[in-house]
Amino acid sequence: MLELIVFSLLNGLVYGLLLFMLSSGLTLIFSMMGVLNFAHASLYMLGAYFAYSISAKVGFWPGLVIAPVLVGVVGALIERYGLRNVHRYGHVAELIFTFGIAFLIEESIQLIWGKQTMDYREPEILSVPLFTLWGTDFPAYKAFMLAVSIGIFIALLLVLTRTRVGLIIQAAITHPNQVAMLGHNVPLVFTGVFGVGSALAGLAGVIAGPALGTFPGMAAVLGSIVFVVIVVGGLGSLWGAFLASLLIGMLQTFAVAVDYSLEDLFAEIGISTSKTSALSDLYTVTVAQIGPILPYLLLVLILIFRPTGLFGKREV
Amino acid sequence: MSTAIELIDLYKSFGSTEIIRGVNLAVEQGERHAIIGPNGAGKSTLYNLITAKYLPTAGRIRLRGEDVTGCPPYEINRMGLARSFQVTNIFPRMSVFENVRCGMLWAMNYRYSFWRDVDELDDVNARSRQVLEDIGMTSRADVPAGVLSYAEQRALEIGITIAGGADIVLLDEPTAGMNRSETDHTVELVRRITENKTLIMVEHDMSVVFGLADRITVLVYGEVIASGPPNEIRGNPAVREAYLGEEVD
Amino acid sequence: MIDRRQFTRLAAVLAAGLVAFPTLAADPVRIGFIDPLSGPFAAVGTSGLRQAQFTADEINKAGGVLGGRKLVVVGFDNKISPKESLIQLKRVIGDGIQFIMQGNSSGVANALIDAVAKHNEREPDKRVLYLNYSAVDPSLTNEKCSYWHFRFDANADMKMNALTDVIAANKKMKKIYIIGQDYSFGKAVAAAAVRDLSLKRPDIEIVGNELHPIGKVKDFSPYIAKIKASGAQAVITGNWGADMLNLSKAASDAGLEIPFYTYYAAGNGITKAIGAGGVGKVRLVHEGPSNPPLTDAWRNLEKRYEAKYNDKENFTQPRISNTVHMLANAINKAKSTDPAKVAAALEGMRYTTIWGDVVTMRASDHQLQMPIRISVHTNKGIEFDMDHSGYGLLTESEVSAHVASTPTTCKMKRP
Amino acid sequence: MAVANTAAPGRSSFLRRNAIWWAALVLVVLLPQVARSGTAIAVLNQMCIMVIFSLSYNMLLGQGGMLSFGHAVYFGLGGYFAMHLIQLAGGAGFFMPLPLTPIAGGLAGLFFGLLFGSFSTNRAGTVFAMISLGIGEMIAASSLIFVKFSGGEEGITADRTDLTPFFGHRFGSEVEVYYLIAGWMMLSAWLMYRFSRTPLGRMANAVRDNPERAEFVGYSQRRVRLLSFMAAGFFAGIAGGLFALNYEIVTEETVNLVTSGIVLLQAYIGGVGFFAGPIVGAVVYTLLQTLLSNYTEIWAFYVGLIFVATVMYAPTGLTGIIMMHLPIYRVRKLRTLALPYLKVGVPALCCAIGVIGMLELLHYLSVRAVGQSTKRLFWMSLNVEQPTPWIVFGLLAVGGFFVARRMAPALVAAWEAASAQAQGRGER
Repeated sequence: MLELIVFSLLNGLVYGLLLFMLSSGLTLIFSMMGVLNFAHASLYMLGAYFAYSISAKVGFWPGLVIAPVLVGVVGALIERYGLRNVHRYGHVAELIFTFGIAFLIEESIQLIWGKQTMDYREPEILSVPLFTLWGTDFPAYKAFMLAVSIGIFIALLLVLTRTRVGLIIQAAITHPNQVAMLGHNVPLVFTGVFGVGSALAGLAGVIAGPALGTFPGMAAVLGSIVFVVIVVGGLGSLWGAFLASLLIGMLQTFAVAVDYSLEDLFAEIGISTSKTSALSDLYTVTVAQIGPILPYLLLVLILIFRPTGLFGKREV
Repeated sequence: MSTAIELIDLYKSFGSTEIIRGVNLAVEQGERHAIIGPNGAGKSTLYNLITAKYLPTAGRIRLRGEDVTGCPPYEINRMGLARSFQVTNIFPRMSVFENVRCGMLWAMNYRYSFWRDVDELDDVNARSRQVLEDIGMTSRADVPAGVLSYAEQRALEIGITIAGGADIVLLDEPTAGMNRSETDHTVELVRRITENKTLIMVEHDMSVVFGLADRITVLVYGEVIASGPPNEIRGNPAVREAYLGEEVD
Repeated sequence: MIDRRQFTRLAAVLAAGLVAFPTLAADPVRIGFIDPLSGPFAAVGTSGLRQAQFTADEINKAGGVLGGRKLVVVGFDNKISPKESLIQLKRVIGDGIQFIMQGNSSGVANALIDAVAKHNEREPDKRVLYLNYSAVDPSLTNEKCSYWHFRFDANADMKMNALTDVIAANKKMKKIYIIGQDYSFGKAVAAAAVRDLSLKRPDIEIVGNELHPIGKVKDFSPYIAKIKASGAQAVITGNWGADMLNLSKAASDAGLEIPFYTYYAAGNGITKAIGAGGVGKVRLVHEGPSNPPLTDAWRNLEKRYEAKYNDKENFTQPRISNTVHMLANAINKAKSTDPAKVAAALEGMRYTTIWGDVVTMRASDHQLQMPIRISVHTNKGIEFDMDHSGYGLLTESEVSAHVASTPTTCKMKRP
Repeated sequence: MAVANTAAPGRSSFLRRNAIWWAALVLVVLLPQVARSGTAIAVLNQMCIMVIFSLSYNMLLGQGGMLSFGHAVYFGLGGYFAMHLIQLAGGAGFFMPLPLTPIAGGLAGLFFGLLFGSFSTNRAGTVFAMISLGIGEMIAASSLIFVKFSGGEEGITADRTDLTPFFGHRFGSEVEVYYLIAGWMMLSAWLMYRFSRTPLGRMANAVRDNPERAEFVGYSQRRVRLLSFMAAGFFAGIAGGLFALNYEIVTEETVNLVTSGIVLLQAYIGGVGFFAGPIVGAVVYTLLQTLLSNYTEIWAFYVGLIFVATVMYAPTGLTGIIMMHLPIYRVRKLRTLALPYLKVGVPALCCAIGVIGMLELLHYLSVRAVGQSTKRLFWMSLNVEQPTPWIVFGLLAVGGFFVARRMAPALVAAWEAASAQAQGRGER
């Protein structure tokens, strides 16, 4: 039992921190520009594909650096030449635009790389077990993912609290309408934030590609979850995004381990249930089975009972 | 005469800043009442409190004797109170005619009807044409409201406000940003359409105020410093002081 | 709305577009290959399509069917979805194609068998024949059986019977974990495993019986942790495609080195992912021999196929060869491409496979009666490796067609 | 027909409006006589279902200002319920003609519209979009888990011919089903058009334009949105019911995000500002999907390009572009635009051919089998390993782009001149 808990914790942490790498960029972009970037997860996918192509030519490590930069450039271009033009039609049009971009990126990837899963692998040096606990190995690559995510988290924290740009961004988050009055080049800041957010997503893709697979549907797998994270955490709150990422990561990992259903609960307290009823699915499905619904259920509940999210100050 | 609107000990703060500080005010039915005051006196806030856009921090609001504090705007409206906006607030993608028509659908009892064709609602359409006539926009009926000139949009704004036939009308700076002739035109319009109705308006232009109002309330720093007929206000020293020697004429 | 003129113009464009549909061209005999060509199972689907096309080409080189007509296999992407499969089926029928081939996902097969039966009844002059090369849900040749459906692979019960024989022979085996995809096939495998084990070895405890969403789980580590925690000594799984690939990846990452009894743990990258960790541990039940190749004909075919795809591909599904060959034979025997006549010709047909097995299409349920083999993942004694990895499958035991056969409950409605 | 949103009241006469509906009806009746192949009928069926679905979507986006990423929920749940009804009636044999079954779908859509709308329509805009996405994902995931209701991965199926015959029809053939679907399409489209002309429909526009103002004329914005949302759910459910009886299968994909995305795509490409926009969008999308996909594997990429171009350069959609020319057409000045259009159109076409050529070659590089190097494109065999096709397509693309850009100002000028005339005439 203990080993199950420890390994579920570790797996949840890896997954949760990966989510944070995505959601941090998304929440920064949303709080500053009011743009809910539907294409964020697509940029994550793009990162994995770029890294795959680069790693096939020059190896994993250069890809780790080059691919996020490329994705950042793509993101900045999208902001500069796309989003900015659509801005005058309002936030809904922006959202529709980013939806279109997401669609287009997915199709472009299939056009260029085909529809199959790419054989993008971790480097040899990391494809060994790091340590063995109760007979189960913990792969070095997962530890590497953890290290990169934590590194990014710390770097982000330092940039936001210790640098001038960080202070501008913080000001922009709390008072989105007043940054312009501070006399900064707002469009440039926007493009920069969008680019950096995209690069973070790209980096997440680079390190997730070998672990979660590099295939055209990889954006769809995480896309909606990332939205859940930023809403549950509270829009505009990086800490909220961080904690919500971990929460969702743990939730999904631990759910798999729990084989209990409502029926078992009823049995504990002495209520017997009928297997034949049309509604019997409701109480016979196990927690492990409903794992995929949990984040969305959480989202809906949060929106009903606490519209500001767990840590947000602004109502969504 | 009975009271149309009564404000009792009204307070409103935004954060720690108190904007309205204990306002008591009663407006009689059929009265044309103007609220004036220097910039930052809280006129707009008070206006928005009466029309339920903001919720008061403390105090009560009564509409014809009935407590309406905390009611949503649409309920206030259904009780016969209509308001205009300082910043033009129309339905830009709909035609002028549609704008006016939307202003009266509820009042004419069509509510959420989803089976009647609006083009076949003869009473509504006749009345819409009448309102357009009243605000002098018959020729612009089919134009999308978003492309109207500023003055036209202001007029339309008033048209929407009065379309429902509410007998308490609140106007927020109806002549803001207009030149002399446009202002005169608007004053005439307001006078005409508020015949036999209660009017409460917030206005900067003193000529408009003194030309229209039966009673004037002067608001300074969130408090009422004077309230009375134009003559009385004109002579009130406290008012003169508040306006820092500005000529009140 | 748009005005009248625009309506007429629109109508003209519409009509022109619709009339311009390609109508039936009689010359080649076309086979609509409805399988996932995109998404998580694209690798399996496209490799199946290549093998079918390759086989058709071989037949064409030898003179085609009906004295010179060519066989053409046309791919239709169903994205592994039953709904999309039916849409593609409509396209296939609309294009005048008379034969469809499908294999991946019994969920799709359940939809197709039903839709084909309905269609053939409603439009008897446009009938189609459904050749199932790999969807092994037993119900397809039992309670859901159809005259218009032929299965060219051993069903899940037949395969599980063979697998559990091997498991039962290991007296030390006490705890088994079953994991599968959450749809009809995964459920059928689990049910068969539970049933067979309780008959053959009631002392074996099933410590886990788990279904996971099909094609959606990318990281199986949580499941592996659970298997590990359950103390299982072996795993039975029917997973295939990406789900098998990711499961074996996670297992090898976590160092889970217990035996896996599988249906499809080879090829399309899976063999490579299992690698050294699975040597002598991963076993799989299948129809054809991988190593040793048994006949020179089979050896040559493998070599030609691998050469064509630069050693990146293996002929992983020999049953596809049987399917296309038996169809060709049936067309020749019926002297027609009329699905009703071809179906009649297929019933009871005997065929000797390229690797020398003699198989029979049982008329009562249209289930091919065939020998089954259990092979082990290894790097010793391998003539043909898979995924260019040095590892491959070595046949360990063989169950004859007669022994592998299971009775059927099929009560077939015949036209 | 007049533009739904800015239509002049009482101007277009009752008779003329109906004339268009009659014309549409005749067209719908005659189409299967013109296009007889099985594929054509299948395409028409799909098209009609999508028309209803897109129109219902536009009740949200175009008319109510609610951007939904989860409209397929009501489509799919409608499908499930209708399918259960068909199963039930087929099994139990009670009186239930097939043409009535979509109503079950509609009611299901209505009910779930009420259920989910009750908390998701409090706000419009981005918030609404996000909640709709969450609900969409939740229902899609649930439909794989609650197998008793949804059949899981395999979905649920039924035989539509098991039901009570409807005036002797069992709906075995595709053409019979076409007339059933087309009939529902005409009815639904007409009802939705009517809806847009009712007080509630008008107020939905008003709330979209200015929710605050709507509150101050007596309407609760939440209530208006909720009612529109339910109506949209109802018609989406009808479309779902028709889907169920057409394909005789309903699966998770009918409720999932992809379907929700497609309907957004269709409505937007067609033009959300017009009642007819989603109709045009559904027709164009279905044609692209079914015809274009015969010629190219990357058809969805082209759809994506068209969509993004629409968002960026023509937010009024295809219908908007057509409507832009209507006033000019009325003053018979369309001819003055022909030459400028030609001057821009020909180089633009060259550019498009160049771009398409390069994309197709690029795609071919990734999917070709070993040893293959010739791609059939534009009735030519091209060798991707030779530089020539790449250079030619590249030149076409770049050259066409620059020539088109040089010619564009002349077109804009001509267009402005013509529309100025049209306006002058309009004001007189």
